Amino acid sequence: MYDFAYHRPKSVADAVKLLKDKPEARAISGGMTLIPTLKQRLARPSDVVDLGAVKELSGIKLEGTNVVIGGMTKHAEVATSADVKAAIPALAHLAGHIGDPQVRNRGTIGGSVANNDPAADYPGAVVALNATVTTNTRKIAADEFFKGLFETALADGELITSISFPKAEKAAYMKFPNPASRYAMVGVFVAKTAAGVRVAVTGAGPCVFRVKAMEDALAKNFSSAAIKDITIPADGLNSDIHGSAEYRAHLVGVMARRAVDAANK
Amino acid sequence: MSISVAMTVNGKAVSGKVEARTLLVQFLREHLGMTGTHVGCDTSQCGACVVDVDGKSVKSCTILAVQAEGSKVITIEGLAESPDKLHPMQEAFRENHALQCGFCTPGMVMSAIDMVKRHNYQLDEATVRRELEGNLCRCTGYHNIVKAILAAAPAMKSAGV
Amino acid sequence: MEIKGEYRIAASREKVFAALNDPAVLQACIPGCESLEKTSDTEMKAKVRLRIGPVSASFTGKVTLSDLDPPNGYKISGEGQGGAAGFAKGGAVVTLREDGAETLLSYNVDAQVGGKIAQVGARLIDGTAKKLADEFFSKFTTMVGGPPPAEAAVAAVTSPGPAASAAAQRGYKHWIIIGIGAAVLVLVFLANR
Amino acid sequence: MTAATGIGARVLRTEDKRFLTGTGRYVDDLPLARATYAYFLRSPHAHAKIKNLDISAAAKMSGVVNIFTGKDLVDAKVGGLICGWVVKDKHGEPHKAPPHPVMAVDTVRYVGDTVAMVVANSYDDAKDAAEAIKVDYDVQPANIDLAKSFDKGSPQVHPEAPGNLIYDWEIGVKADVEAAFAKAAHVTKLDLINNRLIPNAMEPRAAAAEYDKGTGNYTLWSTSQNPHVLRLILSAFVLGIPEHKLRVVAPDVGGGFGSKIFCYADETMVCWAASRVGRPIKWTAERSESFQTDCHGRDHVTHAELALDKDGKFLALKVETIANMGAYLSTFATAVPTYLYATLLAGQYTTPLIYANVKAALTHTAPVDAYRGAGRPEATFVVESIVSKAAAEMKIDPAELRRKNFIPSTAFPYQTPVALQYDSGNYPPIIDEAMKMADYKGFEARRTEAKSRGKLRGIGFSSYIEACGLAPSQVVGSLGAGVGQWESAQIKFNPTGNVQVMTGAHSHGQSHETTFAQIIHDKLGVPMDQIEIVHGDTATTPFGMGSYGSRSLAVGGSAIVKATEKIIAKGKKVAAHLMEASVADVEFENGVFKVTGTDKNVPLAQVVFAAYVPHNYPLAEVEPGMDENAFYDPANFVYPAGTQICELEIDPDTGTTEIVNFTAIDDFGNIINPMIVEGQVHGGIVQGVGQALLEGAVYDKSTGQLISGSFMDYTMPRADNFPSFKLGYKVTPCPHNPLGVKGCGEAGAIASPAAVMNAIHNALAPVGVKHVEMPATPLNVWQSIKGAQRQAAE
Repeated sequence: MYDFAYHRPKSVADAVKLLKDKPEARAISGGMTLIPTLKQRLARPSDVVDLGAVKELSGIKLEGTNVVIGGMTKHAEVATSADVKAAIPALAHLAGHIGDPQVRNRGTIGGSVANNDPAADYPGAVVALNATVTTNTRKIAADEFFKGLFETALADGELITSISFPKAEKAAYMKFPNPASRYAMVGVFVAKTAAGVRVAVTGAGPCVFRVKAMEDALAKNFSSAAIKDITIPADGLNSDIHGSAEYRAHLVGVMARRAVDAANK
Repeated sequence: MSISVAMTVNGKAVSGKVEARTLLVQFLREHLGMTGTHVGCDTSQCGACVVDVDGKSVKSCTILAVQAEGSKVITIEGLAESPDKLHPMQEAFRENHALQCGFCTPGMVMSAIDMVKRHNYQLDEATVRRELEGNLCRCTGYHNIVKAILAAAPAMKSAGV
Repeated sequence: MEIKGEYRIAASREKVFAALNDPAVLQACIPGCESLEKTSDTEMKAKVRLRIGPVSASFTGKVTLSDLDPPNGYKISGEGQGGAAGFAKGGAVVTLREDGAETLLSYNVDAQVGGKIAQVGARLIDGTAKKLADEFFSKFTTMVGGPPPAEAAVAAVTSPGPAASAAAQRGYKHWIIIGIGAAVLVLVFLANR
Repeated sequence: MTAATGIGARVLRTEDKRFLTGTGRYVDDLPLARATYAYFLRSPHAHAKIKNLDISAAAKMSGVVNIFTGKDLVDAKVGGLICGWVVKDKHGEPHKAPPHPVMAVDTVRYVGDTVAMVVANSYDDAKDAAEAIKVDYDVQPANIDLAKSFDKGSPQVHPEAPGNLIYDWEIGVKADVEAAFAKAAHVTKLDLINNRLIPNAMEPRAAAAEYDKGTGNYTLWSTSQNPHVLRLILSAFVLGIPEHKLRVVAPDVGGGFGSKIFCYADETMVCWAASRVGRPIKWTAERSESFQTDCHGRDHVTHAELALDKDGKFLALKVETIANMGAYLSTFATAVPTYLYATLLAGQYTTPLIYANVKAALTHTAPVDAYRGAGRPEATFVVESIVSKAAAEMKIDPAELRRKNFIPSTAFPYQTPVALQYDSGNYPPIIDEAMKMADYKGFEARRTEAKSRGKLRGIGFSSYIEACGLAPSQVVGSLGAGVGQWESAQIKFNPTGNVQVMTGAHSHGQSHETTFAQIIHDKLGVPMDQIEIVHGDTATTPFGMGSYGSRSLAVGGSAIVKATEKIIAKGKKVAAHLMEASVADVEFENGVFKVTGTDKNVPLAQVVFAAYVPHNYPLAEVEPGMDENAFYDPANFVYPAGTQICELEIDPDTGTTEIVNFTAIDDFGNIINPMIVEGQVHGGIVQGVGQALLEGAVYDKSTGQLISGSFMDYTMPRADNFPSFKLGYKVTPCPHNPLGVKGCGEAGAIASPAAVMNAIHNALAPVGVKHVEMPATPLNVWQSIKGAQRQAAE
């Protein structure tokens, strides 16, 4: 790891100021992606701004029919939160299956969503549940947030302060893990909310995406039978030694059907 | 960048001057000479470095020493009451032959204790196997590790640890 | 990694060829390109700052143009070093064909990535290449041919109709338009600068 | 001895306490005052000429103490690394032996080949400086694809081995085998790949060294499975440091599985540089380096054919294998696909004629050498795969076909057509027990039930044999081994009656400190807590060959028994004197010398005390002291055998395989500590199942980059990949070693790949899949199913 200057601000405002003042600064929340990257010397930030002491970013609360999760909330907290389990059990389930227990004890929802790794789990939930991402400057709708591979609508120095998930009538997340890393090779989040049905796929492409054909079919009939003939073209999907694009396309169908079945249970 | 860092390790206040990039595991091993915590990989997957920070098991190779400022850290060296009185999890590992070369063992034991507590001393085989996702062992085939953790859960409960 | 692709640009062949040889155009189109200097008629040296998610690395290297056959195409090849991150190298045969007032740019890329990025980042290499291609060709097309009519630009040889519908289904039209192959070309570019 | 702690008892491990409390001492844990830290610059290219290597900028960087390159070694006349086993090809010519420089001089030949060593005040300083070293590479085409290594036009790895061929070796008489095939009622043919594996012991390799200017003594701490052999190689062949001036210490070592047998460039450099730097040097591999530079395992391409008569009796077997050596020949590389492989092709069967041809190839990849089982897993995989395939083709139950061809228990010692003479065994009761434990009879019902859930269920057998306990020195010597294969032991009683036992074997997980103590306790009656097993230090232990090839107990344990016999013989003379009896009348039992037929007795501790304080002692006949050495050279290999049955379910929608039942019945001869044996079998099974379902080293075919280069892409077995295993034992004691023991360290890994893959093929046969290569990953299985469906549709 290259050395850097370390900062531990106590407020969002201080953190944002530091990030804006130093163009080569990086924010660290859980550090589950950043620290391994730094260890491999694949990045050389001048400054690291640790959000660990920013108290206002943590916590889970209910606001009307929404679950609002602070950006620095750890995966383990989401997985075990009584409020999340009651309102959106699928979200708790998803959080409980990110990485391993030690990663869940450090990794945060804000960090994961801001990083937008193509194989991350949370983006599936954010898009399928049509969540709203709140930053220090604005609110961003899920569909506007994820822009591409590791790319989001966040501007430089903009921090996720919380994410608001509308309660789902039915929802489930099914993940097919990469056998080695256990990252999502394909993860499908299916949600039926007051606003309609959404099917979001993570892991399969460069960025989370929705499957409109499935959404339309499920809107009419929320059963796995309704989507059994809907296939996803392989073009443009990710391909590596663990899964060809064709295989990933196939798994999207399988995981979507299983997610619908799980949501109906 | 040199920074002062202070924390409690195994009940003892410790402090030192570190570079910002110093990992917690480096602080433990190189600054404090506590070499029980091991490093087995560089991609945060093997779990040989697991320690307890403020009641949560974490990978000490994926947290900066400065991030643990003010924390209470427990390592493998801090578990046994005395050389002759092992923690029930250590005892169960020994009783069930859950270690061979011993390299993954410290992290394995730390993860196992955390697992038992999180599941309120109630575990089944499938849960134990799933919860060991963050710890690799190349010797034991996990069979006896699973047995040991299942045996330790009630022992920890009755020992009140 | 070997990738072929085809791309439609709303400009004449001559104009496209000229743009492909214009360091200013290339520098503007290559994501993160900090400098691109011509060192001879067929050689350039470049510096590119690659930032993909948590990874950030600077590549320096040189690019060589060969088999120049204006306005039919050329071969571009080169290699770039990214320090601890590793290296990238490769070549692309670029062929330009007339199609009315437009130009079909086809490319056949052979790219190689090595070192740390190949060892620990294998899962991301293809995706990264696609992303960079997206950025490169979006800009290149706009600069050389003006903003493309969205659907008309779909022309990756390997992904005709279904790709478009897949893309539409996903609600992510823009990146698929670029086609797979171009990506690596840009990665080579990028790594090389 | 008490049943609770002697031979056969389930004794908890002595070594556990330190490992469980974080007080184990691995190489990286050593506190070395004034230490410097080494970092190795490695080649990022599979094949390149080094046009220029410029260290000038790096040398000026902060904290840098010294930088060494291959040229420094040439100037210092340092020798190359060696391959210690000369294999003669089918014309009697020794194998091609291209040079293996410790650090590259003008050419790099695999990604990870060592280019320069930076020594600095901190590891980070060393790494920073390494980044500033400028290497101008002229990249060359690389030969990565093993199957194409011998093709005309394939890039050449070394000029000394034209055509990339190290040897073209054979065993058996080809014409006789062909004649048998001509008469066969049925011939089963099989093409398979034995996938390349990366050992990944959890402790990465490490080395530290220090040089004492006053005495000229070097001390090298290394993660070695065999410190004496490492010292011998470094002294005699590589560095020229006199053997008595080099001490090699292998302290606690975190797993080896073969990968820590060999003499590597890094530890060689750390040792060599210690005297030049004048301060201690420490180096510990990062996992990324381990992936690239530890010797890999397996990697064969094989075609096999089995000839059977109409009843299913095996008539002949022929096997053609191309074995990957990587870019350089590692320490034992040449022996693995020949003497440790082809000689096992008889398996448990009476196959009368066997011919095997092995061609060893060079490729621009990391060196390949012994990995848990070394050659025997590859042989078992060929034999057990083709037997199951033949059973399926001939519609004979796979257990039945095996039974029909088993060597009968009355036939031992049994001479196979491939050189080995099996000393003992009784195979039918093993498979019977395994089938009972696995409920083979109930399988079809379970398959039907699984089908109703949409799952494809399969069952697979693997009846393995292995030759381990390496080895009779004269046999291996005649086959080209550069060393003897005996083992040593020294039993040193202290005056107070406790005992230190120095063994030449080395434990890196195998539990010698416990099992060897059990032997001492059993033979000499010394309480367990009065026994210390000392290993891993050339300064304190007698010359020994180390631990690999499941040899520690059969050879090292036997040496200990021999030494106990010497102690008892000497003790009897002393006891006779003390009891005023004749030596012939003294017997030794439970730690006490007695005069036969009387109640006169004297405990061993008293005899020991007398030996060190010989005031009342037969000094005229017996030397004082109680310290005996023994060296044991085995009469034959030992031949553990067993049957494993794997039952699994495949989800055809995703290609995912779940092992639902795994049974292993083994014959390891007598068992010293069943708890430890079980642990060895568990670990072995998991490594073998890992090979079958999860693990595979993947090099990019064009660039030679190792793309499965981290735990992100190399699938390590994890706890949730397995069920609990069912184990059992049948015992036929080894007739030629004093403990009657065989070896148990590798058996699990040797047998299990075939058991798993036979189950996979059994499960997939109903959907038309003919062949799946290892590892049977979800992608691989799904593609196989899809391919079969496409073929059926055509």
